[in-house]
Order: sequence, then C-alpha cells, then structure tokens
Amino acid sequence: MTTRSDLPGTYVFDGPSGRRGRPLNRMLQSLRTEGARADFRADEAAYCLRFELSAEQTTAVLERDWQAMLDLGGSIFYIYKLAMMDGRSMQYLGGVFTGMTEAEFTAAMAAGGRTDV
Amino acid sequence: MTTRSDLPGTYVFDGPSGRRGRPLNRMLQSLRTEGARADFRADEAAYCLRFELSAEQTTAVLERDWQAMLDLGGSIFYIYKLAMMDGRSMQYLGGVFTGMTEAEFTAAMAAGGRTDV
Amino acid sequence: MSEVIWGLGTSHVPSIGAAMDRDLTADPKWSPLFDGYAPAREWLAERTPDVAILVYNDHANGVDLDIVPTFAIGTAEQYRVADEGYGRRAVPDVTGDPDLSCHLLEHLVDDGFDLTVFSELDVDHGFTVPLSVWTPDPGDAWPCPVVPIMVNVIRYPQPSAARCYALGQAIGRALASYEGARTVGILGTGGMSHQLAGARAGFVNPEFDRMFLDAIADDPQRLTALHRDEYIRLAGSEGIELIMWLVMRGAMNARVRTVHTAYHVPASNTAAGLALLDNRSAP
Amino acid sequence: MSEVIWGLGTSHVPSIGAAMDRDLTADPKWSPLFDGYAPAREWLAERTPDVAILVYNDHANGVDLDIVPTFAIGTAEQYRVADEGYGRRAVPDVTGDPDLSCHLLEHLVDDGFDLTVFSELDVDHGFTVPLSVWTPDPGDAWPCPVVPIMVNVIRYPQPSAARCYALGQAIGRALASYEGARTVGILGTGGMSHQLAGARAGFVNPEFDRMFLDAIADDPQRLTALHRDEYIRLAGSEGIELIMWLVMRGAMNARVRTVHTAYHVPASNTAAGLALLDNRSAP
Ligand SMILES: [Fe+3]
Ligand SMILES: [Fe+3]
Repeated sequence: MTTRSDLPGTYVFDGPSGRRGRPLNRMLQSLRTEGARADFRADEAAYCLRFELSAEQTTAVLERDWQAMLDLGGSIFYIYKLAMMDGRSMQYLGGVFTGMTEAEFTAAMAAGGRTDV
Repeated sequence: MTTRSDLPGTYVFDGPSGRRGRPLNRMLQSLRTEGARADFRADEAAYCLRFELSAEQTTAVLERDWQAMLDLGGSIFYIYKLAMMDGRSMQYLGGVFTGMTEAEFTAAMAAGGRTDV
Repeated sequence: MSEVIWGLGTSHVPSIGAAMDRDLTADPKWSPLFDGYAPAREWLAERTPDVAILVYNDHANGVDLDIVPTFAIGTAEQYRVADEGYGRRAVPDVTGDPDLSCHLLEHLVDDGFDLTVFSELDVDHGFTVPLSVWTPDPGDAWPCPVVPIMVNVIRYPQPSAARCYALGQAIGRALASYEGARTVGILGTGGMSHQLAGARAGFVNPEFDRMFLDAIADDPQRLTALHRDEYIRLAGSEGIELIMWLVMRGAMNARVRTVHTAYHVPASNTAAGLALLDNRSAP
Repeated sequence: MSEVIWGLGTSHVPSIGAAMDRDLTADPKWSPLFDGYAPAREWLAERTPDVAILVYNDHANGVDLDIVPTFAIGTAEQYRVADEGYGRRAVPDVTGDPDLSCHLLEHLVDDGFDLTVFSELDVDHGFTVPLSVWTPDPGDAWPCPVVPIMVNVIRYPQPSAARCYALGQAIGRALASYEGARTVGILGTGGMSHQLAGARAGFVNPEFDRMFLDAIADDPQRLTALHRDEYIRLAGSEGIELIMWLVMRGAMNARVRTVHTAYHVPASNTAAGLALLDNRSAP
C-alpha cells in the first residue's frame, strides 16, 4: 500500500496500491474456503502462480513476510485471512509491524493502546 | 417485469420485477459460455432446477413462451441470450410481443418503426 | 410515515462477536466492555422497532474486491451470514425488508445519491457484531427486519464525513414518506480509533474518541467538518470507519438525547465505543 | 489542465457493430446509417485526443446481475472485450488510463458523487460499438486510452437526467485540474428512441429524437427537465439510455458548436442517432 508522506507509519489503500496489490489480494481473498486453503497448503508457490502474483509478492507470501505484503499492495483485511490460516492473531501482526513480540503488543493494547504514535 | 399502469405495453424492471425474475435472469445470464449452453441443451429442465426457477418460469423457458418470461420477471437483455442461442433475432421477439410475424415486425421497423404506439 | 426512534453507534470489532460466541463475556478481559453495554441493551430491549437500518462496511467477505461502491443498499429478503474463512458465526441470518429498501432506493436516487443496489448480499462481522451488541441472545431470529446500507471506508477516497451525514439526512426524509413501518431504529457502526497496519499499528486516541462520543449527539457538524485525511490521522487508518456513525446521526433530529455511552480499550487492537441516542425525547 | 475538445453522442446498438464486423456497411440496408456517420468520422480522425471518457451501460455482460451501480468508473489498465454469448467482437481490447481514473474518482467523490469503482471490467457492445462508430478501422489498438463511466439505465430507478448532467459538469471541473493530458474526447452513448419488450416493442419517436439531437447542443436544460418516466414514455423503456448523452454534454462548455448530426431508422429495433459537438469553437 502507499505510505502517505504526511502520515508516517500509515498505509492508505488507494488506486496505485489497489492495482499493485490486486493479484496478492485476490489470492488472499480466495482463502475463505476450505477447498482453497487445502490447495494453497498443498503447493503454496503453485497457488500463487495461479493468481499471477509477482515474484516479490510470492516470496513475501512463502516467507510470511507480513511487512513486505503490505509494501507490495496487500490490504490488511486480506493479509489477515492468511494470518488466520496460520493461527496468527491480529496482535501478532501488530507486533510484527511495530517491532514487538505478540505479548508486548498485547500488553500495549491492554494498557490502553498506543496513544503516543 | 412490472407493467406500469400509466404506460400500457411497457415493462419497467424495478425492485419487485428484479426479485421475482432473479432465478430466471441468473439462469439466462449464465448462458454466455458454451459450457453452460451445452449443459442447458443436455437437460433444460434440470438446468432450470439448478438455478431454482419457479415452476412457471421453468415452463416458460421449456416452451419458449417469451411473453411469459417477461411477465415472470425476465429482463429482455437476459431473455435475448436464450433467443440468440435458439437462433432467434430481436425482430422475432418483437413480433412475438406485438402479435406479428418476424417479417411483419421487420417490415414495420424498416418503414420507420412503430411511431403510433 | 415512519419515525426513527433511536440511533445506535457501535464498534463492530470481530472479537466482540467472538467473545460472545465463545461465552467469554464474563471473563475479566471482556467484562468491562460488556458491562458498559448493559444499560443500552436494557433500554433497547423495550424499544424494538418495526424495522432497522444498519450502516456498515464489508471487509472483503461479501463483495468481490474488484468492486467498491461508495454507498450501496441491499434489497434482498434475506441476507446470509458470511463465512469469513472459518465457518460462519452461529447467529441467525438476517431478514430484510425489500419494500423499505426499494422505497429508500427510489427516494435516495431522486435526492441525488448514487447508490449501488445489491439484490443479494452476504453480511460479515461488520453487520452481525452490531446486531449482537444490540441483541445478545437473538434466538432463532433478530428482533426485526434489517436493511443494510454499505459505505466504502477501506478504499481511498472514502466518502466525506459531510456526505455521509447528508446521506443520513436523505434517509430521514425518505422515511418521513414511508407508510410500511411506524418505528425505525438506525445503527451506525465501526470504530472507534484504531489502526491495524504499519508502524502506527495499535494506535488509539482516547481524546478523539471521547470528543466523538459527545459530538455525535450534540455537535455532529464538528465531525462532518473533518476531512478524510484528518480522520485517518486522528482516528487511524481503520478508525475512519467512524464516518458511518454520521449516516445514522443524519437520519435523526437536530436535537437528540443521549441515553448511554460506553468506551473501552481494547477490543482486539481497537478502541470500542457505543452511543445510544433517543430521537423522541430531546429537551 | 485538460480540455474537452469534442463530445460525441451516439447509439450503441449491437447490430451496428455486427454490420461492421461482417462487412455489411455498403449493403443498402445499412449504407444510409454509415453514410450518415462519414462526416463525423472524418472530422474526428483529425482530432484524436490524448484520452477519451466513454459513458455507457453494461447489458448483463460485464457485471453480475445482483449488483447495479447508479454510477461507476473503471480504474483498470486494460478492459477486455466481453464475450456476450457467441464470441467476442474482433476488435481490440481497450487500454485504460488509471491515472486519469483515479484523478476523476477522487474529485468526483469529493464533489458528492457516490461512484462505484471497478478495478477490473469487461466491456460489452455498449462500449465497443461507440468506439467503432468513432473509429471504424482501429487496427491493433483504439486511437487513445479510454476511461469508462458506467450508468444504470436498465434497473428502475435510473438516475435523473439532471443528475447525469451534474455528473458531467463535475467531470468537467475535475478535468480542469488534471495535468496528465491536454486534450480529452467524451462520448455519451445509447438510444435513440426504442423499446424492445412488451406490446409497445418497436416503438420509435422521431419527433422526440429530432428534438433531442437539437437540444443536446443548444438547450440541454430542456432535456434535464424530463423525469425518468417521461423518458420511458417519450423514448421507450430502452430509449431512456439517452440520459447518458447528458453526462457527456455536462462536461462541455455552456455553448458548443454542432459539427454533425445523423439520424436513421432502423438499426435493428432502434432509432439510431449521432451528434458530434465541438467544444472549442462556439460562436
Ligand atoms: Fe470494520
Ligand atoms: Fe443499450
């Protein structure tokens, strides 16, 4: 997605992001059905190929590089579907994006959220 | 479709028509692909059943009762897909709707259209 | 004519629904949130409307990602609860009200709102969680038919807060000429401040949220004046969902009475809030 | 800033495209129609814009029938020609202009138009026939990139003619601040009077059509004053497509010069018309 220069650390899912991320997001959206998840698990790279992901997007998916998925146009609502499949929580992802462990991030939320960013 | 009382002989594809006609129109829209057309030809009644057409809609389709398809919520743009499949022209349908043969209807159009209705 | 009797603004965080579905509402982690809902739920239980309008957004579940309507309306008789990936929530499907949908559609289009029509639609947590906040134990059916109004809050550019409020005002006008119901409840959903992605993930802005909970009742113009970029800055990239509360507010009278508000951090990665507004007893 | 250099209103009857695709344009049945197009095509061939905007409707080919946007815009890099049932037309796919699409989208949403975004879209005869009317022999590619604007003209309630005109005016304002092109052509498509179904099938109203061809240039307010029910009554249940010409007209100057008009009955079951308007040389 696009990081707006006037708002550091914030992705805005706009036209260019949507175009860049389209194959990735289509693939991720497809994971809503168990059949698709089974296909994906059987051969993740082949599944990415079927949705015409770019090489960078495929690598990001295979390596579960969540930050790279964002940078390559992924929308968090689609990315989360893969995280759910892996048994990862939104707190885990929050930790990844902010350089914290899941426990640290969860604790920060429990303490009232990150009010200083 | 709904015939508006203030405009006799004219169908308006509105909410109630759309709801009533939905299974019929879905079935008709599906006929865009050759695979679907082959399935349909193989067993028209079964194909209609798969799209959950009402009994009246199924009968209208099987009997090519074009007027009944309109009355049961069919939109002309979907109905025409079935007509095309049967090798029927829009002039043929115009004749059916107006009690003319295809040749008569075509002649009426060639003479400048029906300006008196 | 129909009358809006109440408006309910509420978060629609999936984990709120999950906590209810898994019977965790008495858990110390969750009980402060649900305790905050209690007075609103009691008040609402005695004021079931003939029909409700629920303003929400889809999260890549009910609508294909290639199609993003700014505003949409459902016209179906029934809305299925979406399977978002791991089975659908064990809550009832939603009964619609096609007659009201078509009335709203025609009036809103004539009023210059360019709605997209969904003849069929699966609804995700953005829709079912607010229903659960309103009605924790629906049994076999939600308390009344519900018409969905969908707003794009995910893809930039989202509609302006002022346009959302104007849509609500047009809904109010359309209801005034509707004969098919007497009483209407309206729900605006989403928020409060939160951001899921990026270095600012976990962002919460309690000052903004408190201001919003006051202003939604008494000074909505303060909220409609904010540009989408200000919502993203002040409430987070997902907190901009709060513009949907303004559709609800626009459908109500200029003066309303706040029945109850609640605010809690966190629900999952989000600040959760609730505002229940009475449309019939302003001072 | 970009400037609209011309506007082209034209029917989009599928049989016009079929006649071209099957080399029947010199056939006595078809030659009067295509002879009428000739002066417009010559004028246009010397004035290829940097980009075009094409206002059209889909006919149950590119969009699922459960989803009906009042107004939509495509933001794709490429639009595939749809297979409407018997193979796609042998004409080039359409190159889009995502940069202009996003510019228009942002400005139109901020201007209070509630567009639906299509990130991907197949275009049917409603789109390709007007391109063929403009450019009979495109070779491998149409003369310039084209941005689709889609209007609901099939499902009641269609947007009002006045709203269509207002959308065009907003497009004009958005183009005035666009730096990515110098010259823009805009096409409004559909019509003229026709009705495909019911006892009134075959209806044609040449008086109305002649009035429309004059007024679209010189008195568009006469056309925006008509209610959708009047369009259906005067132009037929499918003739209401003519409201799409008003989007085109709204994007142009208050005064325009008519380069050429053409009118012929029939093309299939339809009255076919064309109006080519010069936006740069009003008296
Ligand atoms: Fe949400
Ligand atoms: Fe058409």
